[in-house]
Amino acid sequence: MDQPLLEIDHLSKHYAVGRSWLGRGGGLVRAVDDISFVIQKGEILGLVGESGSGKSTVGRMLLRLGDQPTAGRVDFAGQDIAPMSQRQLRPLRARMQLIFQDPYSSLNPKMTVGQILEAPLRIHGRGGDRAARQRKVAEVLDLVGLRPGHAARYPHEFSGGQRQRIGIARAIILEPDFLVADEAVSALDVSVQAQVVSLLLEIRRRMGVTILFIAHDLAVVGYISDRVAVMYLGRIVELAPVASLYARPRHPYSEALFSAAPVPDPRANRQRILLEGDVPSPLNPPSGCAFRTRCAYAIPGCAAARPPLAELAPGHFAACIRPELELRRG
Amino acid sequence: MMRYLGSRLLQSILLLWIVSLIGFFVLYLAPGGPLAQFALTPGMTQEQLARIAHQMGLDRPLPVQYWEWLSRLLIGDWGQSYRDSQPVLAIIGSHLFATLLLMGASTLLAMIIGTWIGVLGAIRRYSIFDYLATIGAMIGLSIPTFWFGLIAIYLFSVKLPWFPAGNMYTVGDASFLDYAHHLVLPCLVLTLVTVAIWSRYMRSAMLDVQGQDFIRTARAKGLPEHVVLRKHAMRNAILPMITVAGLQIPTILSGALVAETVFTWPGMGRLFLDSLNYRDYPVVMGVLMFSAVFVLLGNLLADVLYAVADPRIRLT
Amino acid sequence: MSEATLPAQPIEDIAPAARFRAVRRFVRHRLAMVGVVMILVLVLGSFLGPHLYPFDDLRIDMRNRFQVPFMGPHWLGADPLGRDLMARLMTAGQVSLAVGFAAMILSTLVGTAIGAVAGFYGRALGGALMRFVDAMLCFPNIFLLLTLAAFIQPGVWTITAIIAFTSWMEVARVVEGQFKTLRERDFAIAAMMIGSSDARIIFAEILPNAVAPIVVAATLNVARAILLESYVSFLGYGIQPPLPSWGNMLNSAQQYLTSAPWLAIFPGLAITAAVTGFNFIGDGLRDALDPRLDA
Amino acid sequence: MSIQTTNGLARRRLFQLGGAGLLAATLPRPVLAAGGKAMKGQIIAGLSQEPTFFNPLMPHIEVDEAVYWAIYSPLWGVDEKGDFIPQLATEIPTQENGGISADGLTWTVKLREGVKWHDGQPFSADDVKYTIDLLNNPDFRAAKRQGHELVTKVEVKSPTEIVWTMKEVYAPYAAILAWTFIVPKHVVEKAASANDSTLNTAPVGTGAFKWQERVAGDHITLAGNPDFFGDGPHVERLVIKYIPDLTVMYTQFQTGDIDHTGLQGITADHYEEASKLPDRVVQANLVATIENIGFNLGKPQFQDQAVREALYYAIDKQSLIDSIYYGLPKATESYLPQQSWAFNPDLPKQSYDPEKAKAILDAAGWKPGADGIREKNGVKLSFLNSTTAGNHLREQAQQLIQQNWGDIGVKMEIHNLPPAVMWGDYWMMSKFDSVIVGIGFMVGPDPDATDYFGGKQTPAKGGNGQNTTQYDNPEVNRLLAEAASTLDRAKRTQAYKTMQEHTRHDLPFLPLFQYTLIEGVKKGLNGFKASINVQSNLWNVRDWSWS
Amino acid sequence: MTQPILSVRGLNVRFRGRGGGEVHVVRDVDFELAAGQTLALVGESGSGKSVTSLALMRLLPGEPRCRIGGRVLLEGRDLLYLTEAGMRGVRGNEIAMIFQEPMTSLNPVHRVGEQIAESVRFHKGLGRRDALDRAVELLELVGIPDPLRRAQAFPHEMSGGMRQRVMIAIALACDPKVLIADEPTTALDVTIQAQVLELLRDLQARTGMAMLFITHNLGVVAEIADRVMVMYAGRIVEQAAVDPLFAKPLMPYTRGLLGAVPRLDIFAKEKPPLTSIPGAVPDPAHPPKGCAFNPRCTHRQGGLCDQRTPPLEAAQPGHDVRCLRWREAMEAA
Repeated sequence: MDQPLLEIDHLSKHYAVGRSWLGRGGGLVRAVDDISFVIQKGEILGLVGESGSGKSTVGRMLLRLGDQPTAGRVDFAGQDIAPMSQRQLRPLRARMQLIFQDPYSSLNPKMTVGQILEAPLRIHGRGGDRAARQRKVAEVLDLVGLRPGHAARYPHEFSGGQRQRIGIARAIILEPDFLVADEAVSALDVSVQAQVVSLLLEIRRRMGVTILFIAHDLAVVGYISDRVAVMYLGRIVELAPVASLYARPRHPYSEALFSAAPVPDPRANRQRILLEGDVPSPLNPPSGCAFRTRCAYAIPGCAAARPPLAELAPGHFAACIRPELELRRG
Repeated sequence: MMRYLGSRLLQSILLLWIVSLIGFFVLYLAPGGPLAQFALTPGMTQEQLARIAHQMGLDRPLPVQYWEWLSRLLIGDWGQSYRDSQPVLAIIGSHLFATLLLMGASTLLAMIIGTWIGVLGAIRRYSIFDYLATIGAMIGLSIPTFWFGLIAIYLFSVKLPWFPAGNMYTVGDASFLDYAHHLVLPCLVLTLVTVAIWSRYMRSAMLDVQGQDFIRTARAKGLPEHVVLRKHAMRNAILPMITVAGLQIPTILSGALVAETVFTWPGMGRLFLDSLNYRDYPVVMGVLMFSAVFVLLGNLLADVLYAVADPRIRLT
Repeated sequence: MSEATLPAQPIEDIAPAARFRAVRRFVRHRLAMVGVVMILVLVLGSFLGPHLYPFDDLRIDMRNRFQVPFMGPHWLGADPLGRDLMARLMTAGQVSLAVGFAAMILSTLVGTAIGAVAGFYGRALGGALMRFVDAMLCFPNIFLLLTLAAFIQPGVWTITAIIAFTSWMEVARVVEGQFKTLRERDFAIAAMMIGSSDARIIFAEILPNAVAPIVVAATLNVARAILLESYVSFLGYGIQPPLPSWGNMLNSAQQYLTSAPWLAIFPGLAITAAVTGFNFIGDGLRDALDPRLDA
Repeated sequence: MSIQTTNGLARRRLFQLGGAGLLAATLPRPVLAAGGKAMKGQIIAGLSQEPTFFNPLMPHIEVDEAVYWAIYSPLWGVDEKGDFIPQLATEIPTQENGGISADGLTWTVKLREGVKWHDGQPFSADDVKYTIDLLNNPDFRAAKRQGHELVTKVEVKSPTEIVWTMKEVYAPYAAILAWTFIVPKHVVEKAASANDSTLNTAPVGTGAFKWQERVAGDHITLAGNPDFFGDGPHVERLVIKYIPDLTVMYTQFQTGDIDHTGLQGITADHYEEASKLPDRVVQANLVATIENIGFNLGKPQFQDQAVREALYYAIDKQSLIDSIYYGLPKATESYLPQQSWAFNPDLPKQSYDPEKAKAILDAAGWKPGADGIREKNGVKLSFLNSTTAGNHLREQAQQLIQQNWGDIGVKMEIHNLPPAVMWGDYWMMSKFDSVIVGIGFMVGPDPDATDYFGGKQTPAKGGNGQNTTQYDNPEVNRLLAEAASTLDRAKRTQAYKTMQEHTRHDLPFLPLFQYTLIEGVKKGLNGFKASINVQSNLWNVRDWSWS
Repeated sequence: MTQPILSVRGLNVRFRGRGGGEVHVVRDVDFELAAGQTLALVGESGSGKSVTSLALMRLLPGEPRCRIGGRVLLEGRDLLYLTEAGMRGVRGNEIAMIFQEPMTSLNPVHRVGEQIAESVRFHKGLGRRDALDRAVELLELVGIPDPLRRAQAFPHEMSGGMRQRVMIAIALACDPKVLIADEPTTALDVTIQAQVLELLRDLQARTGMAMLFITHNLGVVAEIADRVMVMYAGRIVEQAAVDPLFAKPLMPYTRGLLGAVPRLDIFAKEKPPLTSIPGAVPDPAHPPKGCAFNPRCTHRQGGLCDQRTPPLEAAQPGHDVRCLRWREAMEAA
């Protein structure tokens, strides 16, 4: 278990915005700004943050969807995939997969479920002949809780939860090492959400796959993950095992996040830390600690330099220059 | 804003360059040539024709001719007509007013009528009016304009001599009423198409806006329906129409050409057709380039106006 | 409102296939059906009519020149050479409809190919292609069409090619737009994630999803091609006599507008009917294939 | 247009844009000009093409000549009967009056005194010399040099006398000069290149009308020249209005918007109706253009005279003229208009006789093949026929002829071309099979047609001319040379008549008919005279007047 | 309970489907709402909760596309019988509404001050100047810093949270008696959601308005509601004060929902399994026979639940439930 599958090293992704076609003007959005972490084989790493925190960008960079990262390395099973071209990546595609947020747009409406699931097998020459491939499809459908007969149907004939299962089936049919679930349950109704979360856990149990689970819902992330990373404005501000983080967050932003999350219990303790204002623009982030402008504990020192991610307890990292703070959860 | 304009202008220049390449090579690679018009002059000889060709520079290699033409264009010299040896820009200039008058009048008319039809159609969606307006617009888009023009001439000029069948004014009169009188038929023909397009766009823009959340908000405020329509729906529906207007310029120009040929209107379309007949390359090229400039500037203007009218847009 | 307008949340064994839904919507579209009937009548009339109709479109019969419609042997009257107008309308219909169809196919193929490449690859290649499209769109299309028609040997094939050359851009734009959005859609990303080749993504994944707007654009292109052919022929640059087309029938009728107006009226009506028919069908298809109505 | 008539005028005045000046200009009132000429009213002439180029020596199109006749003057003109009338010259030089030397090589021309250019500069023999020299200047883009090339030495004896010598006797030269307008030296010289002088766009002449303005695409306004040396002009203003559509032109003639329909005039189908219009005078006048079917004799199908003859017999010429052209043009057998002094009226008349045509072909060995098309020695009687696309009546004629010929087993396919393609190499380098065209074969008012029939005049064979049918008959060549090199009208007439017999027999082209131009003028407008000797019937607009 | 301000009786909403058939999306909804009270309406997508709120405001399309039945009594007046003009006097004045998408719910081309003032001008007859002053006051009230300047801003110049505050300002412009909040925080990030909930609570305390709060988030319900209605397939399936509902849910669906939400206080070591509800929400066009929830229900009893439509019964005072087997559930609890 303690063997890294992915090592992310000083990874950054910057976008130019509002620039004219001559390449002048505009600004630079630091969607992801110099992050480093490791994902262990077989673990589920949760990644939480509010919109604009860069969590989805991280997920896509680890899969190398889109362009090369601006800087940094992504070592996937010993290979740096950051600088590779899409063509070079093609063989590796069998080993890493993505589960999408929107169960409606992630399945090609013009293809049957069978065709959708067979495609990866055909492309990578797996699964033998047609009959064997269809057996494999049936098998996977069964694994995700659908009937083999569903292979002949089109995606629009399924409900959102069922489609998400099909998406998961496509992701796992090649038995990949690494899955990114990008807000995979956010669009689902609560009752269905639990089904999918359970399914993912089940798959991990059976296949030993490594998962990066991206979500904005702390509760769901906490439920599914082994470790959780909290992102704010393109940076990881805290990274810790679930138990440790949920018992005692060490970064004021995590504390605020926990306190803001509504708890479905009317008798719960409701002392909350209300953050003021909005997340600053990633075009022009504050100096030093990006969170200092909204932080209740900010001191002048926070503006000076960007705090590094420091190990404050075993395996518990936080990027805050005030490790002495006694922060509460919820 | 200035940077946006600058960048758009640069882009337009690039486009114009491609336009000039397409136009030039289409013209000059095609068979036939400007000499043919002189070939039938009594007493014309081959030798003489060759000499004329040489003096007009037609015997030089095509890229040389293109370069020559382009480099003059860059300093504002659009060349000279083969036909009347006047500067091309001056010729276009002298035909521009007629075309602008026709286009302007019909566009204005079409916008007023089309907006009205479109808005009404959207408000009373699926009503008889909407249905008739839809069918009417489809037929309007389908009628060959030149034929419609011919029929209009037959009916309103020949059978019932209400309107003149051609020209822009009576020589020696040229009063406002005289212009207006001549304008009626060509304007009618050109407006037919434009109204159809405009009302269809307006209707769908209005329908789009009516499904927007902020309309529901306006209703939830308890505002009277006419305020919701005018202040909230129409204001937002008309915005994209500015762009539509910009994009319609080539269509309207094409329509103007048709109307001008049918009604012998002394505008750019007529000039273009005559120049084509005479193989007056510089003028044909000039009109093509000019209309491209017109189209590009129109689009640019539409975009700028749109940005001015829509607070969401910042030109950068 | 989302709940109010889209109450359906399909569950197993209930939702009918979207394809059939689109077909049903199309069949229920009254205008589209009117269009289909109009086109059927025109196509059958043009291609079968001559076999059933007693007059030949080319036979000159000076005794019956300028015969007024419904007043003699020729149903719709006769032209200055005494040729039967109805027979000529039918032959002309073959030409005009064939040119319209052929130009549509050509322009749709070219437009789709260019639009697909530009939309899928974007950046330098796509940008360059789209600048070319933009440049072509700077010309009012009749200007460009006439320029070409005036210089090129007129004939059925050349006119078809010229019309196609001046009307593929809109298809290209539509397809480029589609590809640009569809390329970013999750299913296309998923296709890339499973290691599909570009060709597979373009043809197997994206193109089938872009078919609806292409079909709509293509239908409207037939209408436009027929209009353009008629206009070019009307100006004398198009299909040349003795081969009749609706446009060149109008061309020769123009001169007799006052003395024999029927020579201009009938071909004009034929063009209007054909174009209206295709526009109706296009409109119906647009409504029927609207993805917002599937869900 | 009904509201534009009399009672509308008062109403319109209220809305007058141009103010008093324009209004005043509109009202017809006699003006007694400085020169003592009584000029009254204006003439609006409609043309279906637009005159755009006003340097008469440079390449231009036919319609431009309408303006030249009003603005410029030649040394002498030619009237409707073909007689020369002195203009800038005081008399026509002939051998009889000593203007031309006995050997026919030296010409002496006396010029009118006191003639002024429109800009007030005096006209003199220098202008004439300048004009002839300019035509021969290799850097000048002259429209044509035919005849002028033979002039070797031009001498100005005095401001009113000029003398030149010719390399050889060339009879048509007087006629050519009747179409050669003299240009002002002082204006053209000012330009850096004679090709770019202001004459091109703002002409200065000695004619009866002065340049006033051109509204491109719409009309040209010319003002009466009070200092004109001749009689006239009788109107204050001549407006030449461009109306590209013949139907519209006719409508405007009907409603009185235009006083004269020029150039392509009124279409044949309107002739009857137009002749009945009140207060309008409509004339159908023959013009010099001969409609004919030309064969490319370089093609194997047409080398056999029997074929050409049979094709001629197979044409139903009279129904073609009667039905398509409303019986207005005149059937002809010659290339010359019947008004020409060299016209031969005694040529055998063609008759429509398809049986005879078949018999001729049978006799000559052209037998119908499997597909019904006649052939001989592997050559099929199947060919293309071309003309400029867009001429409706001719297209109808073409289709009628196609059917006529089809009836005798000859397949003709129609292959029409845009003018710019047709008159390019296709025509000049004899690339066609057959054509149907209307050609004015005369050189100006002279019946010389060497250009079209001279054996050395075929461009495809390196010749310099328009003999694109590649006709080469030694006897015809001899007659043409003979007729051009004598100034004796009687000898010339004889030679040309014989020559017409040859072309009628050889049939390098099938003469169909001589064109008619239907022109209308408003009643009360006097002076209109149709003439085959000029290219525009505005040639004598100086004499036109309102009664 | 005090006299209710809003009282809904037997509300039914039917849409005419494309095929001509009717879709019954809201069925026999009854509830009452008192001043100062917050009633939460909970349900998953497609349960009919938004349609219910729009029906109260009569913002649904008119007949024949949509038919509304029942009574909606605002202080005794039946809103469904008001003329359109009369209803306009109620909307935005006595009942106000805020929506889920603060991005699209504001008109992009008008300044926010103007959009707030518009309502005041229409309902209170204020002049332009006064209305704008009132708008600034309202912006201040909803906690927007620098309200004078912000009144001049366009919606796109504001963040999502700010926009939702503007929406709230618009809603409060005329001091409504009832505020309907339709998923007002769903589109917002959690930290912003907390701010907005805080604001709503605060405003309610100050004005004493009644609030109908529509959401699918049980956490939010727990935070803000006094009473809760759970909606499933167009029907109210359970209704109770917030504490008993969370403590002792009687309807299997409610139980399922509560069990399906992971809780923050779950530690990694001993994660209890999430109780998920199998299947999906039914299509309102084809509701299952009997209890709408029966195909997904773990407690269903064949031959009973798929035959009879259960009535809404009072299990305890103030706690209604729509289940044929609620007694067994009571005993189990």
